Amino acid sequence: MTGINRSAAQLLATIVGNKKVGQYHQILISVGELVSQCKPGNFVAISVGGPNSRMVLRRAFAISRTTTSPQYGGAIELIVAPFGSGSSWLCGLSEGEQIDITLPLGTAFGIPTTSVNALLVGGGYGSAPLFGLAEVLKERGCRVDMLLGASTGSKIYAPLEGKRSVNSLRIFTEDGSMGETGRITAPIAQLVSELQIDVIYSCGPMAMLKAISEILAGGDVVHQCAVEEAMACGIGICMTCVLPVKDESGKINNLRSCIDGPVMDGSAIEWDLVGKTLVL
Amino acid sequence: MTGINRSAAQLLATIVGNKKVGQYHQILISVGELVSQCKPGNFVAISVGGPNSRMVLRRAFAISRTTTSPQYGGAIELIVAPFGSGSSWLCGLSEGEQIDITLPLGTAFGIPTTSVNALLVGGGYGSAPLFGLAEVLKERGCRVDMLLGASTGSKIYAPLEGKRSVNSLRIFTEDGSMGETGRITAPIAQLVSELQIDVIYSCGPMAMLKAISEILAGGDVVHQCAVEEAMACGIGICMTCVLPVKDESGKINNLRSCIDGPVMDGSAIEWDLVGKTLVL
Amino acid sequence: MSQLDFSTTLGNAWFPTPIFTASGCASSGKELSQFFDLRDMGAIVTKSIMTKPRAGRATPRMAETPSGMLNSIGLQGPGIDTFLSNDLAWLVEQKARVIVSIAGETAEEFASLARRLRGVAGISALEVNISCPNVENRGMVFACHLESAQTVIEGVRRTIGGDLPIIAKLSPDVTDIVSIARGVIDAGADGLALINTVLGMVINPNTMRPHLGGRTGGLSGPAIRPIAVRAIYQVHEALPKVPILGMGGVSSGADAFELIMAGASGVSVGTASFGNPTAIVKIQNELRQILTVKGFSSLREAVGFAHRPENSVR
Amino acid sequence: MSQLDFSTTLGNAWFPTPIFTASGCASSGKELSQFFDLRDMGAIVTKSIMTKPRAGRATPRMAETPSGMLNSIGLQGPGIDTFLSNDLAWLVEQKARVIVSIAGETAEEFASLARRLRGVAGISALEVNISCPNVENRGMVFACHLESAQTVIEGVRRTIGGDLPIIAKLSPDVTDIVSIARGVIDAGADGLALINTVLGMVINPNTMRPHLGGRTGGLSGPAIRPIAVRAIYQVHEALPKVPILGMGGVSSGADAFELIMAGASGVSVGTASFGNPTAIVKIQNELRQILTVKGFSSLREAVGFAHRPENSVR
Ligand SMILES: Cc1cc2nc3c(=O)[nH]c(=O)nc-3n(C[C@H](O)[C@H](O)[C@H](O)COP(=O)(O)OP(=O)(O)OC[C@H]3O[C@@H](n4cnc5c(N)ncnc54)[C@H](O)[C@@H]3O)c2cc1C
Ligand SMILES: Cc1cc2nc3c(=O)[nH]c(=O)nc-3n(C[C@H](O)[C@H](O)[C@H](O)COP(=O)(O)OP(=O)(O)OC[C@H]3O[C@@H](n4cnc5c(N)ncnc54)[C@H](O)[C@@H]3O)c2cc1C
Ligand SMILES: Cc1cc2nc3c(=O)[nH]c(=O)nc-3n(C[C@H](O)[C@H](O)[C@H](O)COP(=O)(O)O)c2cc1C
Ligand SMILES: Cc1cc2nc3c(=O)[nH]c(=O)nc-3n(C[C@H](O)[C@H](O)[C@H](O)COP(=O)(O)O)c2cc1C
Ligand code: FES
Ligand code: FES
Repeated sequence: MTGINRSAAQLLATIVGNKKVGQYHQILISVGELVSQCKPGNFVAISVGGPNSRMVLRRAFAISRTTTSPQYGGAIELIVAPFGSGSSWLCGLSEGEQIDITLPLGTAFGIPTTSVNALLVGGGYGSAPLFGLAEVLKERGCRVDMLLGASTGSKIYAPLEGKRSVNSLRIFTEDGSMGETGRITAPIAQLVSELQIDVIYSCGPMAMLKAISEILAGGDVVHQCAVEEAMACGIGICMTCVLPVKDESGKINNLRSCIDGPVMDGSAIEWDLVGKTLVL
Repeated sequence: MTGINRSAAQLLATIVGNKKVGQYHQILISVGELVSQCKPGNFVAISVGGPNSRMVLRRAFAISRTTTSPQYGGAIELIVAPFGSGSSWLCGLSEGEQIDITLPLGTAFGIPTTSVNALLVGGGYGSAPLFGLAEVLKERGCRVDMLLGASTGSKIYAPLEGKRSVNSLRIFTEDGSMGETGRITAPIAQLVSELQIDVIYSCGPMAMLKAISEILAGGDVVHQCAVEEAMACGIGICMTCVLPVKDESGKINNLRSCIDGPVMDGSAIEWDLVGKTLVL
Repeated sequence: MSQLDFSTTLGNAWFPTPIFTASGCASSGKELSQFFDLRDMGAIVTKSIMTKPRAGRATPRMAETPSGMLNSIGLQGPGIDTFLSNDLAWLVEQKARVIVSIAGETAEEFASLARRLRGVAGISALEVNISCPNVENRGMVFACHLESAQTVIEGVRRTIGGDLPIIAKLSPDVTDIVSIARGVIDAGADGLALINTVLGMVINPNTMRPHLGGRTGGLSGPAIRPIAVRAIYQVHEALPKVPILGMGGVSSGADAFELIMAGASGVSVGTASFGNPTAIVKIQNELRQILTVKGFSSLREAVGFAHRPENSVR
Repeated sequence: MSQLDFSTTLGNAWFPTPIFTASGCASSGKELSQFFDLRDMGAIVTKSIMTKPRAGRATPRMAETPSGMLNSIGLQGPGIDTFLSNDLAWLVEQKARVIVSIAGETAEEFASLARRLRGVAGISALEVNISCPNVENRGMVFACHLESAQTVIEGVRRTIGGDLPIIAKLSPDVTDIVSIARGVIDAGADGLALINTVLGMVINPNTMRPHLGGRTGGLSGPAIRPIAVRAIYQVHEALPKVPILGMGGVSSGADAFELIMAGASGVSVGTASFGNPTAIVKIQNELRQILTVKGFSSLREAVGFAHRPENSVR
């Protein structure tokens, strides 16, 4: 258990970019020196709706990547789907506007110390943090293959520059409007053996993460997945975001996905118990 | 009793101007043909805070004047003090933004059919509707004198062009930072007799309206005052905005100041009963 | 959209749509008729009427609160005589459907009001607002005590006879709303109106005293919607056959749909009309749209849907 | 600013500032210590601790509502043993002041928890969260029934002896909160915590079923502030000498000031910390500022100020 977010800080940050990409908004936020603390997998919690907002809770967004530029210093990028009232408000902000953010939060993807074969699997905007991760893995000499999936093409997030850092990229859409037709989980079993995958990094809807875990069950492949449970606080004080996780002794506990996650060991999550009452 | 606002309509209107004047904002709103229905004394009710607002009630603002221009057609002008959350939000809007408004609401200042001597008394932003009224009275051949007062100079609203339509204008501030030092009510008794005033039109804080009524008590001068009670609906359906008003038979009733006002006969209002429980 | 049966019933009263005004939030209808045709909605629920004219509480009577408001009107109204000759007559002339809300200071006043309304043409139902103080019992709210609530409803039932549906309006400010609901149904109510406002207070930072003339006031608006949904759900679970007129913070079709799924057969809109005079029309259109998109063929199928077992089909 | 006496007391416990965390809204303090020094506030009120480790309710455990939220955590926690050895030990090490909140399924569990805490160093007061279900009485919430509320407090009082202040935390979901308040004071409580969350429900428009795993949940946040102010005002009016730890929707210094004028000697901040991890610091600074500007020389003078006659001077 992490316990606390050691490097987390709260700040008023300025939007320095907001661009529509397919059905998403690519939002760039200037955060100064804090970029150096942000690792792939970490997320940021943003206060939404402005001073008269009836929305009392922050919204969590994965940090897609970090950049530094002479103009605005360190910045983080988010890929936001304008879904409900909070995310739509965020997508409606213009350059120069300020937002109250807390970052970096939660666990990060574990980076292997040796060069391994990694498969990155992203569903919808879940692909966002994977490109930054891919770069880090590449630097460590890993082979990096990537699968992206979504219901339809406009929900695939795959920036051109991101493709450079992967050895292969396959895209699946359920309606066939982009890439191959079908579910992203279909090719995984075969790829794992063909490419001799050591570790899968995944990010996307819970159903996708669960399906991957089931495919890998019993095998040796490590599964690091970034989960997305509804979070009221994002910093570990409310206990709303829990998931049933098995510890080394086999005991199942409800762990907070905001602070013991979002990156968790997929094989330790008791997927069938998610949404069920746990008896200790 | 008016019963209903016969010409009222609800519309999405566009801000076509927002200028800071002293401590106020002069806000121009395009409302098309409806300008022809707006009379001095009427007000507008505005939905505030945007789609995620925790403010569920509209805010009322006196229509300061109406204009028509080839650019934006008919428009109304408001003089808004950025006081609390609703008015500050409104003052923060930019040209081109849209707001949900209902107008024209409430009673208007009664215009005499013959030429009379009128004294217009405005406290703070209460002066706003008086300049438009002055023009109308002037057209009717009335003599129009004006008194404006506020705690301090930056709270006096007195546009240059407005001064043209009055015979005299005296300004009082309590701190002496503009015009004469003192309360606006001080010179009224003397002016009434000197200028042979037939009617006083007043708009401003309730305490000022009450003081004027007391000065005029027992005399012949008609007192048309625009009251400002807290209003939840502005259209007569909630009964929050009532004032104790005596009818011709001498019976006192709680009348809705949004629909039987805001312009009321100052001599009919039972000022001492305002805020008291009325027993029928 | 043409296939959806949008009608509803409360007891033996039929309404073409399930959206109503909330008592005290539409005066007697005239003022709203400037903004839409009153016949286009379910019915006007009138402000609660008492025997004599009443001036109500001292001002200030309202305070805005986060996503809500407090009111302390104190049942200002013209009294039953003027109400019948002016307000109701006008509504009937407009061919609007009308639910008359009544309030009394004693159980006897309720019964005598019912007597005055018995046989008056143009009334679809009676809403009995028992969420008001009982002057004979230390000012305790009728709806907060089983016995006084039952006494009122029994008196009204006895007086009014069997035809006009009686809808008892309950207060959420009780330990066990289900027992009060069951009690008033046993006493003769045909349906329930849930919920009246929640007792609240705001202290004015300038005067440093309670802001409202009446000190406490009733909290309404979106802030209380989760409380309304819970109350409706609890009561519908215990009394699935009793029609419920739901209310509390409804300002969109989705909100109305939520109360309907919890168990409401009709939905009253109160505070939302203050913020938007055409809220009722908007809510009605949105609700029709939602039911259609979800594949319901009638409003009735959606009533209490949230109580069905997980795997049940529509 | 230097002249203001900002300290407060709850029973015989003294605190340098009147701002506290709210139980269940700060875990055990460690997570917030990343954002500010825990010693800078009144005290940490821990999440309600039970005898055994508890996994809590099924997810989803939260739903955002207008100006509020529903939660249904179900008292997940490590149990008293781990709490004492890990959480409390860490807090004591940090020199943070601590109010321990306890919860039980039976009156006996409350008493046995009190026994475990008796004599433990570093605890300023005990908050007894009786707003939880009594498994021995059909799951009825202790705080909703006078007798069961009293039984719990009596048991704790008897066990704990005379030193540690006992603060009974009440539920607003009752017909008459004053009678419950009076009852638990008679049973031995030194102070009251008002209010716990209001029972509510949200129905998910997609599943068309109650959204929360626990079906109903507790409503908190600014939406309920008027209810909290009313409850505190009513109880302080009836029991002016009983210290009240107020809470419910406080997110600014002005909000805290409102609860204090209503009668609270201290103010807990819950939901606001979810939206803003430094809310407590902000509220504390704003409150200090307000009291100073209003000319109070001590917090104590402001407690219950709204009850004074109109013309009374400070
Ligand atoms: C760790 C984490 C990372 C995330 N990363 C991204 C991202 O990179 N891009 C992105 O667009 N969104 C992301 N989300 C989802 C995001 O936080 C919001 O939940 C989503 O934008 C919907 O919020 P809303 O205000 O628009 O919708 P509303 O319907 O108004 O939300 C109401 C409440 O429900 C919660 N909620 C609704 N949907 C979800 C969901 N799918 N998951 C969790 N909570 C939900 C919200 O947080 C909010 O509290 C992430 C969530 C988590 C927990
Ligand atoms: C008929 C009428 C005409 C008005 N004309 C103007 C005008 O021309 N210019 C202008 O700046 N303001 C005017 N006001 C006051 C305006 O409606 C708002 O009340 C004021 O701007 C404060 O609102 P807020 O949201 O900023 O403050 P908040 O403190 O957030 O308001 C909270 C609530 O209290 C009510 N309230 C607060 N102060 C007053 C007040 N003084 N009078 C009535 N209700 C109040 C608000 O309407 C709101 O419901 C008028 C009010 C009325 C009733
Ligand atoms: C200003 C106002 C006046 C009200 N008057 C009455 C009334 O006379 N009788 C009644 O039964 N309910 C009255 N109510 C309660 C409403 O009918 C309704 O139950 C409550 O406001 C919740 O619905 P809402 O949130 O949609 O407003 C009143 C509410 C408000 C806001
Ligand atoms: C997520 C959450 C968990 C809570 N857990 C507890 C608890 O364990 N014990 C308790 O007495 N109150 C608990 N409460 C209630 C709060 O302590 C507080 O009384 C209530 O939330 C009102 O304050 P607020 O509006 O500032 O949050 C909880 C509230 C929330 C939102
Ligand atoms: S979101 Fe609050 S503990 Fe995880
Ligand atoms: S403001 Fe609603 S009746 Fe006047």
